[in-house]
Amino acid sequence: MYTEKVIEEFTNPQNVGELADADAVGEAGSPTCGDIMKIYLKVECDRITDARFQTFGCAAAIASSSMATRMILGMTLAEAWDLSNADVVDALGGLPEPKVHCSLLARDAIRAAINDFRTRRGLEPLERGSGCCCSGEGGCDSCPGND
Amino acid sequence: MYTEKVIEEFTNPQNVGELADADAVGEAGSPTCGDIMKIYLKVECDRITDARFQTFGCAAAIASSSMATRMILGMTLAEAWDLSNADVVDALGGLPEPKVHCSLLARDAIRAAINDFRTRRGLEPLERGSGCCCSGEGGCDSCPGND
Amino acid sequence: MSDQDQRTLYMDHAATTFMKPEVVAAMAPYLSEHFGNPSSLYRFSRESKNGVEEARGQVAAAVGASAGEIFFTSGGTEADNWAIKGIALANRNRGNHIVTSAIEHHAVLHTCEWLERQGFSVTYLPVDGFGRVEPERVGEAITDETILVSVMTANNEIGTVQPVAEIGRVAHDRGVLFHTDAVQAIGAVPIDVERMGIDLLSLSGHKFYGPKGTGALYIRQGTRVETLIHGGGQERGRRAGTENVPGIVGLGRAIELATADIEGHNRRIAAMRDRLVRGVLGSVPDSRLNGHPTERLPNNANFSFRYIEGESILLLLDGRGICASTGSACSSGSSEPSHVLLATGLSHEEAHGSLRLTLGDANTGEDVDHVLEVLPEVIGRLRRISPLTPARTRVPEAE
Amino acid sequence: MSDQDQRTLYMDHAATTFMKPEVVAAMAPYLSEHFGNPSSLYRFSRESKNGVEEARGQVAAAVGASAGEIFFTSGGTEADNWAIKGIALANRNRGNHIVTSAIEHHAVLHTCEWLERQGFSVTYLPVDGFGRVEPERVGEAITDETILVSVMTANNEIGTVQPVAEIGRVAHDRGVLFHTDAVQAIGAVPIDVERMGIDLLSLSGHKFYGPKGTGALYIRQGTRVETLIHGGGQERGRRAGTENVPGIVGLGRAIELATADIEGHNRRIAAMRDRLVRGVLGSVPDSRLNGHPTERLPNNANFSFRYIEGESILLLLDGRGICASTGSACSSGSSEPSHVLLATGLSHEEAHGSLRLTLGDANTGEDVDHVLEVLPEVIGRLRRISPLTPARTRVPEAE
Ligand SMILES: Cc1ncc(COP(=O)(O)O)c(C=O)c1O
Ligand SMILES: Cc1ncc(COP(=O)(O)O)c(C=O)c1O
Repeated sequence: MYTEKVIEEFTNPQNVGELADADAVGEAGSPTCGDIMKIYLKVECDRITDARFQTFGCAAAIASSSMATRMILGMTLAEAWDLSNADVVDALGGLPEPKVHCSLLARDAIRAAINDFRTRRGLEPLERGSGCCCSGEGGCDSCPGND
Repeated sequence: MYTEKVIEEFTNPQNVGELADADAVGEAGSPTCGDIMKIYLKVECDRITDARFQTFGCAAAIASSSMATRMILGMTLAEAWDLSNADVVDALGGLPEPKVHCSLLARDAIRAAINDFRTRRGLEPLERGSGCCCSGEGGCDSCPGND
Repeated sequence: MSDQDQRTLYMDHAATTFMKPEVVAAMAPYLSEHFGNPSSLYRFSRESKNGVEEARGQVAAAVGASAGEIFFTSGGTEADNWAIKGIALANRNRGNHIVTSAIEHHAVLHTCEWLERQGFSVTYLPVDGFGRVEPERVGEAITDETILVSVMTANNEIGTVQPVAEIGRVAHDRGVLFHTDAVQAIGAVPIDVERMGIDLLSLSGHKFYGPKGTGALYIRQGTRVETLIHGGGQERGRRAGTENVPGIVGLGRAIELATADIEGHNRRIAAMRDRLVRGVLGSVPDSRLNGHPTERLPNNANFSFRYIEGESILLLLDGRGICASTGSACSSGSSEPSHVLLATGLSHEEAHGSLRLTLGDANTGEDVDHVLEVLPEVIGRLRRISPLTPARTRVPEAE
Repeated sequence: MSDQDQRTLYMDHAATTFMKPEVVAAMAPYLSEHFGNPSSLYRFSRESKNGVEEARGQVAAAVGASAGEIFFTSGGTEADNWAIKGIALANRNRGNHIVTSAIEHHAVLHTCEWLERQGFSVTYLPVDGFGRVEPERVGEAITDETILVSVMTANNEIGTVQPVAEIGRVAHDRGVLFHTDAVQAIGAVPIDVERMGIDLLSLSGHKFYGPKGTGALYIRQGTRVETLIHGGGQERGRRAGTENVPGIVGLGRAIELATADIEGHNRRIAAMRDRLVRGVLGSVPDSRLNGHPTERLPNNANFSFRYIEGESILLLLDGRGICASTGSACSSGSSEPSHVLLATGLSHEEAHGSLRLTLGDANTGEDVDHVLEVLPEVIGRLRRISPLTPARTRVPEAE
């Protein structure tokens, strides 16, 4: 039922593990519904320079965790916030319909991590609908490479 | 579903036809229920000396017609009256349960013929339950061979 | 007239068909190496799942449906039961009336009778002398309470093909769902569920050179049908039970073959059948063809021979190696002969004296010749035994 | 850890089994030359009829019934549906209450839920931590309204064998009919419907090396059961539809083979299974065996591995060629894991982390060795990915 790409990503997941000196940590899901994802980010000047994850869940959950961490590497926090689960599903070449919800896990964990990053800096956590997530450290534009 | 004996008797029925100078004719059944048997008897001194039949019906009806005419040949009318359909079924080596009723046809036609014989002689037709069917012509015992 | 003639000449294809070698070949791998449960997750079971889904596509293509509208069953009977009970039970709040015909298969009739015992009311439409349901009658029978019209595509006994598209139109004009039992029609009548206004359609594998114990129900997308067999999530949650994978694969292949060239097939079969009919009616007095002269299945010849009874015809034919069928009750041990023949207006005697010969893909012109040689003999023989035969019809035994 | 290992190691025999060559051989003639409809009258169809009746005798012998009490169905699911709906609908006037267990197969549970929607009331008995139904509980649940007790002989997920004879006794003491779903038990648990007090019993061919899409229902002589599938007079008028002759023949041969030496078979399979269980529990920390330690099917091993989820175990095993199953909901796309595992008291996390390995006749000691080599690696790998794994259980990757 899974595409070859999902199976490949699941069988050889990238970015597995923890980051001891993470700038942000986010978690989503619950063991009751069968999946939990924990994500660790290194952030420099609003840009994600490293990402690791740990996931308890099915192949779709693990594959989308892996894919999502690969996708956000190098993104600004704003871009990462806007990463939709549809983007992750597309990158995986699709997921079976009853499995699509598993890919929400990654998006939720990333957003939780970004809010953790903001909270650590004394900023308000963002609402779900919100579009921007600059840390405010001198404004997004002041960071190198943000042009 | 039929025994070999039934098929054999049906495929090569004995005593088929009419007797122009029959002493008795009997009929049973109706086309509505799918079978009719007509039987023709020659009777000498209360003994059946010839028997022929015509049957409209299934293999069981035809086979039991043939078998019954074979069985009553040489019988006294009393013996023929007492021929039960179980006797015919036994002689055929059995009939499938839903077909047993077809063998009643022969018994009923034989009894109708015996009553025809009696009526022709001014005797009362016998009731179903009745056991004797002497024609009364000098008593059964007076005929040759009835000892 | 005994068992000398050892060869079996099978002319009872409406009862069941042999399986085509291509069908058996398609099934073979699923009887051995591809045995996985289609519901399983591992790659090994993908062959099974793909086999089932390919067959679903084949069935869909054969009736002009989409694959998502095809549900596999254990045969035509289950499909009929599911369609009719499923619609009735799911639409109880909308009405309790069903319109069907007097000549349906027992899978439909006995299902309807069961529903009557559950409080539904059923109209059994009469047919004309050829066994046709008149579409106007369907319209007249529909009431505000009617939730389903069920009329078969073609009759299994007399082969009469119904004006299904017209009946579908009448039903739809009145907002009523239309089911058709197409068990006998597949491979002979081109089916297009769209064009014919069919909402549910039953079919059965063993009537078109596929496996016994396989069938399918087409359910138009969006039609509410209550489940008949509850359990696991197979067939998208609508028909539970581990799939009969080899059977389904065989069904798919068989329907593909059966519908590849319906016209050519019909032409070939009907030519033989027509010669058979002409030959029989020409050589056997007091015989008639039952069913419709033209609107009939190409392989069906159903005769009535007066003065004699069907089972005995059938068994004498069997003695000569010919396999046929009859609508006489004596074959079933009840006293009522075929409800179909009676519905067309036949007397009991005529109905009892019926014989059905249904041709198939393996029959040849020689088979027809052989039947034409044997059948009049058999009829003559039985007529000589019958008390009903008039003198003019009684042919003396050949020496 | 990729697709290199091409050989398929099948350890999911509770899902379905391959067909034994003897079974395929028994079926073969009925797939080609013996294609007659068993209901037909001519000699040619006698082979079909005899095939069906021989199979009926084989099934009867296997469960201690007489042939007249065996009715063929399209599988275990249909048999379960028929038994439970059939008893309920035929005994409506006597009561409206059914007693079953919380760990039945969905074919039973969803049927019971449907009956609840029709106005019946159902008690779903709890089980103990090993998945056993206590017979006293059955007695307590029976009321004056109870018309049926339905408890499975052995569970398909955790393999727990129920005290069926005791449950039968309790039901009969209270004058209540007893149905058991023996789909998983045939060939492993010796069945005697008399001794065990069973009034109805469901079985399914594809669970004991027979064909998919075949099953049977045993109905004790004299038991009133409403028909589920209406139509022709097949199966003595109680289950309509042209018989799946090759399937039925295969079922008969398969059950004969499966029950010829249950004890020897169980000894051989259980020895492998026990080594598997010991090996897994010994090498994988925080693992447990689900189900009963001794009262279980000889081929069933059901584990829970904490901190990880079943579908991902299953797919990594699949990558190594091993076919297994899980009770995790993620395999079915719902969020509730196996109702059976939850009923035995497992937490959601443990239930999600379950793996079922079910051995079969073709498995060898080497298969067990291979699983014992691969499985701990797979578990370790997933535990390294999981955020729930405690440090003491996290094994570093082997270099
Ligand atoms: C205990 C149990 N009951 C019923 C069934 C249903 O049987 P089938 O798949 O043959 O319909 C199964 C297997 O799927 C089962 O394991
Ligand atoms: C018109 C019709 N409907 C339904 C059926 C039942 O199909 P099956 O025998 O596959 O259950 C048959 C054949 O027996 C049939 O001819």
